[in-house]
Amino acid sequence: MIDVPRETLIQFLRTMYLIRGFELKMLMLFQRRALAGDFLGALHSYEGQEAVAAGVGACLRKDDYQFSTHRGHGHAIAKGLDLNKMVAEMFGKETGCSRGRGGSMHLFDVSIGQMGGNGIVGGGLPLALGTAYSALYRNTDQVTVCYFGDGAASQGSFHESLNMAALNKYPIVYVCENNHYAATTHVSKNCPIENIADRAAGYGIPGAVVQGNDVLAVYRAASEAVARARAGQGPTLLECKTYRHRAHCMVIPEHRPEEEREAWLARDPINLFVAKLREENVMTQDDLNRLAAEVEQALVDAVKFADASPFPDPQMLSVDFWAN
Amino acid sequence: MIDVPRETLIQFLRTMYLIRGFELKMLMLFQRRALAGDFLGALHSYEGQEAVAAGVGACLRKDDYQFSTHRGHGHAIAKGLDLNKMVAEMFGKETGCSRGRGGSMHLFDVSIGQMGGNGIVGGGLPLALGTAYSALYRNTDQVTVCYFGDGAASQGSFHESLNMAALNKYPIVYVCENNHYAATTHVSKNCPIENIADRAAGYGIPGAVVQGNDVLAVYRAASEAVARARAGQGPTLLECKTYRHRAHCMVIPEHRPEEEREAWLARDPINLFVAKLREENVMTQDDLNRLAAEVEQALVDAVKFADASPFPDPQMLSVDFWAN
Amino acid sequence: MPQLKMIRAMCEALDEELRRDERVCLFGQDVGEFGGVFGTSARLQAKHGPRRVFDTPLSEAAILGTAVGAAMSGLRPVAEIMYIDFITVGIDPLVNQAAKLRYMSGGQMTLPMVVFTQCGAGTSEAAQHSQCLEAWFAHVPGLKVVMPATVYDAKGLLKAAIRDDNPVIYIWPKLLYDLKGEVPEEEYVVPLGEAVVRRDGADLTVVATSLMVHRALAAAEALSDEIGIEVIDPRTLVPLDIETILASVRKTGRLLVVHEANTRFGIGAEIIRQVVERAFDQLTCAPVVLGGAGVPMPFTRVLENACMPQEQDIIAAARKMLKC
Amino acid sequence: MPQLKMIRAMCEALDEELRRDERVCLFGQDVGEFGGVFGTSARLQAKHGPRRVFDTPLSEAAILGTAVGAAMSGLRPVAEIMYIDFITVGIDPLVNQAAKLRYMSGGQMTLPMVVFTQCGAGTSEAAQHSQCLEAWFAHVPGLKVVMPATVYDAKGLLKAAIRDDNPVIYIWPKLLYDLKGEVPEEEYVVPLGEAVVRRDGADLTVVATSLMVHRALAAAEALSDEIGIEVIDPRTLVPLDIETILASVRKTGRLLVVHEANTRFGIGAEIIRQVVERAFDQLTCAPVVLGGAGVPMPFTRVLENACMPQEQDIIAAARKMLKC
Ligand SMILES: Cc1ncc(C[n+]2csc(CCOP(=O)(O)OP(=O)(O)O)c2C)c(N)n1
Ligand SMILES: Cc1ncc(C[n+]2csc(CCOP(=O)(O)OP(=O)(O)O)c2C)c(N)n1
Ligand SMILES: [Mg+2]
Ligand SMILES: [Mg+2]
Repeated sequence: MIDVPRETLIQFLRTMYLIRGFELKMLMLFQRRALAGDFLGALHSYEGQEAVAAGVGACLRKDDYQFSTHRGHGHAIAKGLDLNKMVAEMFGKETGCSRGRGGSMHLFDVSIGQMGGNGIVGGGLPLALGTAYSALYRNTDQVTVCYFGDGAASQGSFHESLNMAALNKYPIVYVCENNHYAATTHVSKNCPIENIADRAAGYGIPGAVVQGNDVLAVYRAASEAVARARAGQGPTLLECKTYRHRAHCMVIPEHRPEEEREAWLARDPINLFVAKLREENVMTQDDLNRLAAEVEQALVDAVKFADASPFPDPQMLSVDFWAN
Repeated sequence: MIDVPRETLIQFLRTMYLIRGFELKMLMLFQRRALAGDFLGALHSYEGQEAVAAGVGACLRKDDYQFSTHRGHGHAIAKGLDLNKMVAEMFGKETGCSRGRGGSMHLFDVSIGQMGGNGIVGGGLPLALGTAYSALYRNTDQVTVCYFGDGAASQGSFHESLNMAALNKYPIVYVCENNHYAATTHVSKNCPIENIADRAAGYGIPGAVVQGNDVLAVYRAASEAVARARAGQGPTLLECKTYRHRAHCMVIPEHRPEEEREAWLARDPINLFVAKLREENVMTQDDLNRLAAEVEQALVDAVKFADASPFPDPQMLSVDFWAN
Repeated sequence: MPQLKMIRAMCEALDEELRRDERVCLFGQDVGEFGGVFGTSARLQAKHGPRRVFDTPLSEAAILGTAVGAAMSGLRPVAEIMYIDFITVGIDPLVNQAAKLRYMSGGQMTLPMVVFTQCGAGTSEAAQHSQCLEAWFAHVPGLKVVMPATVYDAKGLLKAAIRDDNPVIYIWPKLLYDLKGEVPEEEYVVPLGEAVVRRDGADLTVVATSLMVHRALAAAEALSDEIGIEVIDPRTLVPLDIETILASVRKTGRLLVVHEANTRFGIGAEIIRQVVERAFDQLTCAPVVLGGAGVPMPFTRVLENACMPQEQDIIAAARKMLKC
Repeated sequence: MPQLKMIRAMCEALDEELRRDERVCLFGQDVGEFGGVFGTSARLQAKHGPRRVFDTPLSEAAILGTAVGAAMSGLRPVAEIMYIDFITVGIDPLVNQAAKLRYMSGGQMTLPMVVFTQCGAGTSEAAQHSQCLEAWFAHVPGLKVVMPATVYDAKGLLKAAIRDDNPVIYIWPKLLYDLKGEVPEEEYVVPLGEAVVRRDGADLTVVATSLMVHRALAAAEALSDEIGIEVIDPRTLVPLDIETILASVRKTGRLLVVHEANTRFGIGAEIIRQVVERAFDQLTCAPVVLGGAGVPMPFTRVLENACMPQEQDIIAAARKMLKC
């Protein structure tokens, strides 16, 4: 703990608070709207996995690239996506980061390297090769982070991508968020070995299992992987063991064993980190309350902004569709 | 050597002779026909890899399934495909094993478990899951052998297939023929690690590197893998290191380093095995000559049969296209 | 007759066919334990056992490959692809293998397999979860393409698809997930290749598929005092019952085809091609296709609606056609 | 003007664009060291260095993914897919990502990338090496589709495709690999979206694509004493220059579309749809599509020929149309 600057520690917590607050607000709002027949698509909650995005995000520069997934709200927040634009996108507004065309699964902000979520599981993996190649090509030291789930590790694109990245020493950090389920399917039905990270050996690259609910552990592992990538030493595979608190998405009922859920809830990444911060006297209860209030205010403002924003004009349906 | 029955040893040699003789005849005939403008498609020679098919084929029952590749003449011969039907197929005749519809890359004979070659590199890998599942389903102890190349090991289908086979303990023997090239591309550009077999660990299944030009080594490794599969212990990945003697296919020029080719030609699988047979007095020079003559006669007969056979009737183009 | 939801009707079809034919099996992501994310396989694993109904990893190519190989070796698999959009990561076993294997093998095998999937927009799930790709599969020789629009057909066509000896892609409309309809207690099948006239009319033939059948019927109803609209649902695109369509067009002299997919290069164009080729002189005005707007499906509701043909669009198109 | 083979003309286009624009790069299987299995990138790696022209593993999804990611981050990649048939193992990055990314991101990015591939039968390579899949890509909103037929166009369209800011699939006809044609010394491009009238005629409009342009011209020549055939080559399917086609049909009153792909659900149907929609009253007889036979391409020459439209088929179709 001691070796990480206080501001960074606070940044971790702030990011985690934001993600948690965001998810809770969206869940509430979406449920309410769904009841009202104003359906806003799928909603994949990142609750429970906050430490991963917070830890990885803190290692990245603004000009680093990031490929996210269907469960990508946390990734976007950690990369610094403007909250107003983000909530507006969730609401399908013209002021959204993807102008209401993308929605929850397609949060883009190219100006901060947020290269989108993906509706295709494993769909971002091949694309990450391209930004990594491009960074080498342009002789920058930009790093590409590619998030994917335990389920996605069964996709052919996982193999093709890690293989090509290893061959070309591409500056990529592969972050597998093993939350133990792909939709309703336990990881043991997707992966016959204990650790997905062990597959790194098949490509001759480093792989590491990380305690994904411990933001400091994530931060340390990611820092090292990002440093390797930036130094031209090639890709790394990090497997962050974690758990989502909610069901797969808003419309799918919960199905996981109660004891399992409880065990993981007891290891809530925010609670764990707050306890540590208090223990080591990094923040007082007052500090914590202030931070929570600040975050809450930002979220309230963002929802207000989004609510007040207009929907796209249907006349504009095909405008700007082709470049040029 | 001692532990393998003499008939099996002779079977190895007979198969290898047949394959070699087949390839040489086809090359000659195709070159002649190509010159005559009567182009017969691609021709991927198996010359140099004979020990793999001979060794694996000898472990299989007639009712075992086999998925082959674009370079599959050797696999088909080793599985017992009728030579007449095979040559007729190469010539596009109605009497061919695929009635002239398939050609060199699509040699089928379902009655002996020869489930076809494949024009899609890695295309057979997912299909092998199905016959394996089906064998378990029908509660037979049929094994599925799936051949593929060093290049194919970069395909997503490799990963998806081995992963699913491992999860379900499917009775599959994966035979990777590492002939060190994918078309003109050296294996080092396809695979960042020394041995493709090492990827077996990523699926929790056994993997082994095999001297692919030593028919006895192949036979031993394949026997063990087939026995495991038959006993319900799941899949195995065998990587047979070998070399093709010819260029990738008839229309692509040779491009490999001369010293490399010479080193491998010095390890010709037939020469190696013949030397051993002579050394251990399994066969006399007379025996060898007789076998060679017998094989040559079979090939001559097959070419005659194929030449005398009719082409399909164009009126039949769409007949039998749909089942029912 | 009992009223069932579309998903229940399909679940019954699967259940009955599993019961009827020992060779039928069913697999895909989340279809086993959970019973399918849409509930189309609810309790089927419990009833028929995990040998016949099971979960797969997140590996579309392996799922479809398993189906192909199983069909090659005596089973009659039904493989679920959760959204038709996801078939892009595993399309090879279907279009390059299943569709071609019978022909390439000279008719040696039948491929009785069903790809069970759904399509369409209207749920704000954006561009990668809303596609209608039937045109791709209809263009590939060797595949049958089924698109039910009613609850009755959803059940009857699924049973027919499972009993067919050719590869079939069965695509149901996700927006009708909840639609209720009457389903007889006694067993029935709806044969592939028979269109149905859903409503009689003398002035205009509207051929509509899938979800659009309902919008066409609503438009016809709304216009009933003004225009006599005959609504035809082809139910299967391959085989296509062009005779029923021709008979109607010969009567009305006018043809409007409505589908959700992009108008351009869609299946409506083919229906028009066949109709003009055979009934050119009976047409009183130019036949028209009303399809999707031809942009990636936007997330936000207002644009999504603008992208899909609505009842009002059909009404407008019909009125316009009656003016000439 | 110098005479070049089609493959040389394309190689020159690639060379010139690599020289002209530092952001252009080129990769795929065997394109680097070897110069492409068809020689379309001969010596380009030596000239432009392995950073810009390089070999990839046998991983189509990773190849196309690299192109997408590179285009997302400032490069202008050209990715080779050796045969269009092979795109089935890696189609997702093109159709679900590249085609949609600009729209889904609210217009934040341009995707200047070219998929460079070839199509068609006539070389006895059977069902998995002979397909024409342009209809698939033309149906996907967001992709441009280019099909050159002449040496001049092969060069000029490739340059235009590389300079376009949208994802383009460029498909050349493999049977014309060796075709010679005149190519100006000075630089030129052939803009996307402009059809060309290859021959004037007053009686019948024949729209032909790719290889079929040549057969249509031969048929027109053979019939020149009998029927005045106007031959139009659309050159690009998206964008489609329907105006040039309409102008011709308004003059001749008759339309025959000839393409190599399966007639059913092919691109000819769409051309007919657009023509009847806009020029119904100017048509003197039913427009017709002459396309492939709609079976998987057979291996043997006699069936392969029967499967593809031949000059004689065009002549017969033209004569038949002139009778009404
Ligand atoms: C190619 C593809 N197949 C299936 C789906 C449906 N689907 C969406 S999310 C999901 C589970 C993904 O699991 P994982 O990769 O572990 O990510 P998590 O949801 O746990 O974050 C599935 C099956 C999809 N979107 N894309
Ligand atoms: C999916 C796909 N990509 C590319 C090709 C073109 N191709 C045919 S064989 C081949 C090389 C295959 O190498 P390997 O797997 O090592 O088999 P080998 O030819 O050495 O037996 C390539 C690139 C193909 N047929 N299919
Ligand atoms: Mg997961
Ligand atoms: Mg090889």
